[in-house]
Amino acid sequence: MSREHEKGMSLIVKTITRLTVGLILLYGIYIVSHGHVSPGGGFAGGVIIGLSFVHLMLAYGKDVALGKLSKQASSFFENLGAMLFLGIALLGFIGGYFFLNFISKGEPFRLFSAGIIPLCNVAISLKVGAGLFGIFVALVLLKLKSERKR
Amino acid sequence: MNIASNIIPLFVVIPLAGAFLISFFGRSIKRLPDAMGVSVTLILCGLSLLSVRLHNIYGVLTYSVGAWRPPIGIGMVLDGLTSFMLVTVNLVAFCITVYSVNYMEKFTAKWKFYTLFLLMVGGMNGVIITGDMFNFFVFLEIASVASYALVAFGTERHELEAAFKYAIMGTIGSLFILLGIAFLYGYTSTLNMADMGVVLSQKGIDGLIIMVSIMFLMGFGLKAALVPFHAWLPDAHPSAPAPISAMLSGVLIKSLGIYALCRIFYNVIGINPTISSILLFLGTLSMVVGGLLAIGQWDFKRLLAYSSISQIGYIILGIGLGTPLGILGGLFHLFNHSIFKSLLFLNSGAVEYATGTRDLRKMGGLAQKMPLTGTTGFIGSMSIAGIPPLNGFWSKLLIIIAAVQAERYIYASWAVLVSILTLAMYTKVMKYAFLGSLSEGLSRIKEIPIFMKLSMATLAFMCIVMGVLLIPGISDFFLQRASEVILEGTEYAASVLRAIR
Amino acid sequence: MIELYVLLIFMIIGAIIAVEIKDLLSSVVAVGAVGLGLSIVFLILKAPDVAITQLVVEILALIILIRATLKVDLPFSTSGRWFFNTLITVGFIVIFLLAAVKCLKDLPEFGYPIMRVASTYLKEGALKTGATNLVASVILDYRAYDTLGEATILFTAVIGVLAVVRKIGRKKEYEEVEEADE
Amino acid sequence: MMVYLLCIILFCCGLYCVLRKRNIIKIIIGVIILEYAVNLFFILTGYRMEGRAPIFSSEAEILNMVDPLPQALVLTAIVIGLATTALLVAIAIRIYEKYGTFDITEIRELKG
Repeated sequence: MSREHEKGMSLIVKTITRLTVGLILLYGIYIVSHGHVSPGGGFAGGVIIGLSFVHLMLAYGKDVALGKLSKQASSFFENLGAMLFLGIALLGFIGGYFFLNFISKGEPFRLFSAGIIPLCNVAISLKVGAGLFGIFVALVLLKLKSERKR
Repeated sequence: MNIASNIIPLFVVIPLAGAFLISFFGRSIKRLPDAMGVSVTLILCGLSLLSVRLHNIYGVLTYSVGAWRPPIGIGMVLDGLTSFMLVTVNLVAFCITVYSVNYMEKFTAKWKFYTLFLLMVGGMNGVIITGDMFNFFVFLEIASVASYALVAFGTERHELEAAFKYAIMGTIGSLFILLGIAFLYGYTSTLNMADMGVVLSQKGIDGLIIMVSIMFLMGFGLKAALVPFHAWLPDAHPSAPAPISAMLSGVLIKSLGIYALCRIFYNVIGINPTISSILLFLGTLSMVVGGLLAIGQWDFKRLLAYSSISQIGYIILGIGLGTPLGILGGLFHLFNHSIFKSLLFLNSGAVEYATGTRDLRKMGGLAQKMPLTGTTGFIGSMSIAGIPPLNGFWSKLLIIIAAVQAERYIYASWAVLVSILTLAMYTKVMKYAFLGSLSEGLSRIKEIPIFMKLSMATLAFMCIVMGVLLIPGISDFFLQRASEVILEGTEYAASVLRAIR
Repeated sequence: MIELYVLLIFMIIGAIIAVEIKDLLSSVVAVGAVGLGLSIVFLILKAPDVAITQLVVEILALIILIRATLKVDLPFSTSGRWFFNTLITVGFIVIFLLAAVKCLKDLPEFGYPIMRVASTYLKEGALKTGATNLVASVILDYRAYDTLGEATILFTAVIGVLAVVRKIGRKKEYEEVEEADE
Repeated sequence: MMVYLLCIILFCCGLYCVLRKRNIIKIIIGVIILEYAVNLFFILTGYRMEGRAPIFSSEAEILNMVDPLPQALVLTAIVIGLATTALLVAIAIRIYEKYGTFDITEIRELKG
């Protein structure tokens, strides 16, 4: 591919992405936080958050997106999400069982209502979003390097 | 649900926590991956020996995750077969981790290797302890995905192509298993193995269950490299790093393939004559085909891979007989095979580490320069060939006697023939690799580092000592318990439900 | 339920196109169409969680696939041995289909599941776990152990891709490999 | 019964593509179709005639709900499919980089 790819796609795409990337990220966070009340949840929300960064990278090229979320930061968040989720599971041990839902359940339909479920949702979305962005970055960097080598 | 059963979830939590910690600190602290890997597998090894003792004291232990009774939530079960498999897996995993401390110096990104290795061990432990069908599939998939990436760890041309072929066949196998689980869920509408066994015994066996059994046979046959589905094993082994091919054929195809076949066909669906005759036929077929193909190989690891297929055939023949002696022989051979086959693979890795080649024709007289590798290789080859004092002899003897008792004379004669073939195969390996004159290019090779020697010595010592497991005093603590679980068949459901209450 | 049948037939046609078409990029797009049809079928079958996840995951899978196939020649060499392979695959698939036709009758009638375990989720799900979205309560409370395995698989895949993608796999005789290639 | 059969036909399309095609990307596409078919089969076993989505709404009291268990399993199976596909694509790109082709007949230097 030509040099031009570094700077991302055409102007029209860039202006549209500048408008929509924030909305996509917000929508992903909404899906994650309301996972136990409305459809969606840790996985769908996490993938949407990951997709917003992928969207940014496709439109603006590699270096802008990596400026926002670098490779080290994405692997840090992924590990953090994984350990958070395992930590929540281990906290259940206090109450006697592995994945016990030990926090108070609160009354339904409220945001902070379902014990460990929202916390697990947040941990999973961190992990899924950062992990998938890490995969995409790894595949893109590999492709660019192979072009330059040939 | 007494305090002792809290040990069961540790088998999955510790490797996963270790893997996450290694990938978190892996890059910064240089020696952490090795230390973490060895310590985690050591703890797991100790826990598995403890689980054998706990099972002897308390009988069948169950653990319900998240305080939900198993048919509702996910249950974990620790019975004779589980503790037997846990000891096999974690013992061999510990020796292989000690070995790979030195061997992996030749590879870059060591922390990624240890993360994937601990995830594979965690996946296998998860498969062994779980009592829930879908959870069984999820942990089977963890162990498989980790092993696909580990086979391609060297990123050379052949390794990538072999890893791709293994990944495609593994994914097809897993999807057949998932479709089988979907059929079973539609039919019994429950996922807990014990509960499913109860529903299946009430509903009886009809067309759907036969089809599900065939699909499971294909899926788990592919994971266990039985003959019609063995195509990936001979390519995956030569290209995988030595500790991984030792792990793959020593433990992975047993816990994902054979343990799964035993658990589902004996305990959940209940064995019927058609399934057991298919198993016997496939076992003998893989025994013979594996042996015949192995004789002609000149690549050390490819020969070991084909001989793995034929030894898996022995185990399936033993377990497929269904008689008490046959099952005892099959399980004992499973335990022995995972010890001496991983020893032989580590041996081939040591030879490759020192001489850089795997081709038997280029080697010669290594025993003079590498005494320990020579002796451990000799012990491993003799025990797989079935020379009396070593452990391989006893288990093969049991299988052949059981086959004769069950009036399966054709299968028994094939078993004897293939064991002679194996003896010839391994004398060829010994002659070309270790004995004979030292070829000129290899004069300056030196012995392998300390950790590799340590792990091979322990495995060789176990090869010699494990014959003792058959003595009646010791066997009913360990082997007898495991074969009782398979013998009792669908009473598994009753014993698990009794343990839950 | 006529729209369910229409969509299923649309998906099968899309799958056949995806398999048979020569150009790689258009077969990736055909798979995208099958995935979209699947997401709509999930909506019809009253599974909104799964529809969202399927749609979003499919977008990401397509992006990754398109990145892999962007400028690729398709050297399509036909050699004799493949006729024998076709015979086996077609024969196996025909046997599989016939067995499926015979055996699917034993499944409970479509639309009337025997909800042996699921009825307790419906009855006491909201009370015991507090979440009104029962699927979320099943995922993260009743069967949270599955989701732990699930998160681990994604973690394994990320580390696996990073391991497969690195430039230098084996060190060449003690030369130091600098950090970037790890 | 007919719906299950259509789903199994979709499964066979994917199986045909995986076993028959020689291009690596086509094989990966076959695996993706296989995963779609198995996920679809899971949700089909859980559907209930005139059932409602398993989410309580504060206004109306919903009586007959669809079976939530297969939906939870399919959420896991979808992300497993994504993980496997990502790994397969990564290996495919590396193979393309090394061999310069996606056709497995040229790649097949290995016996076995």
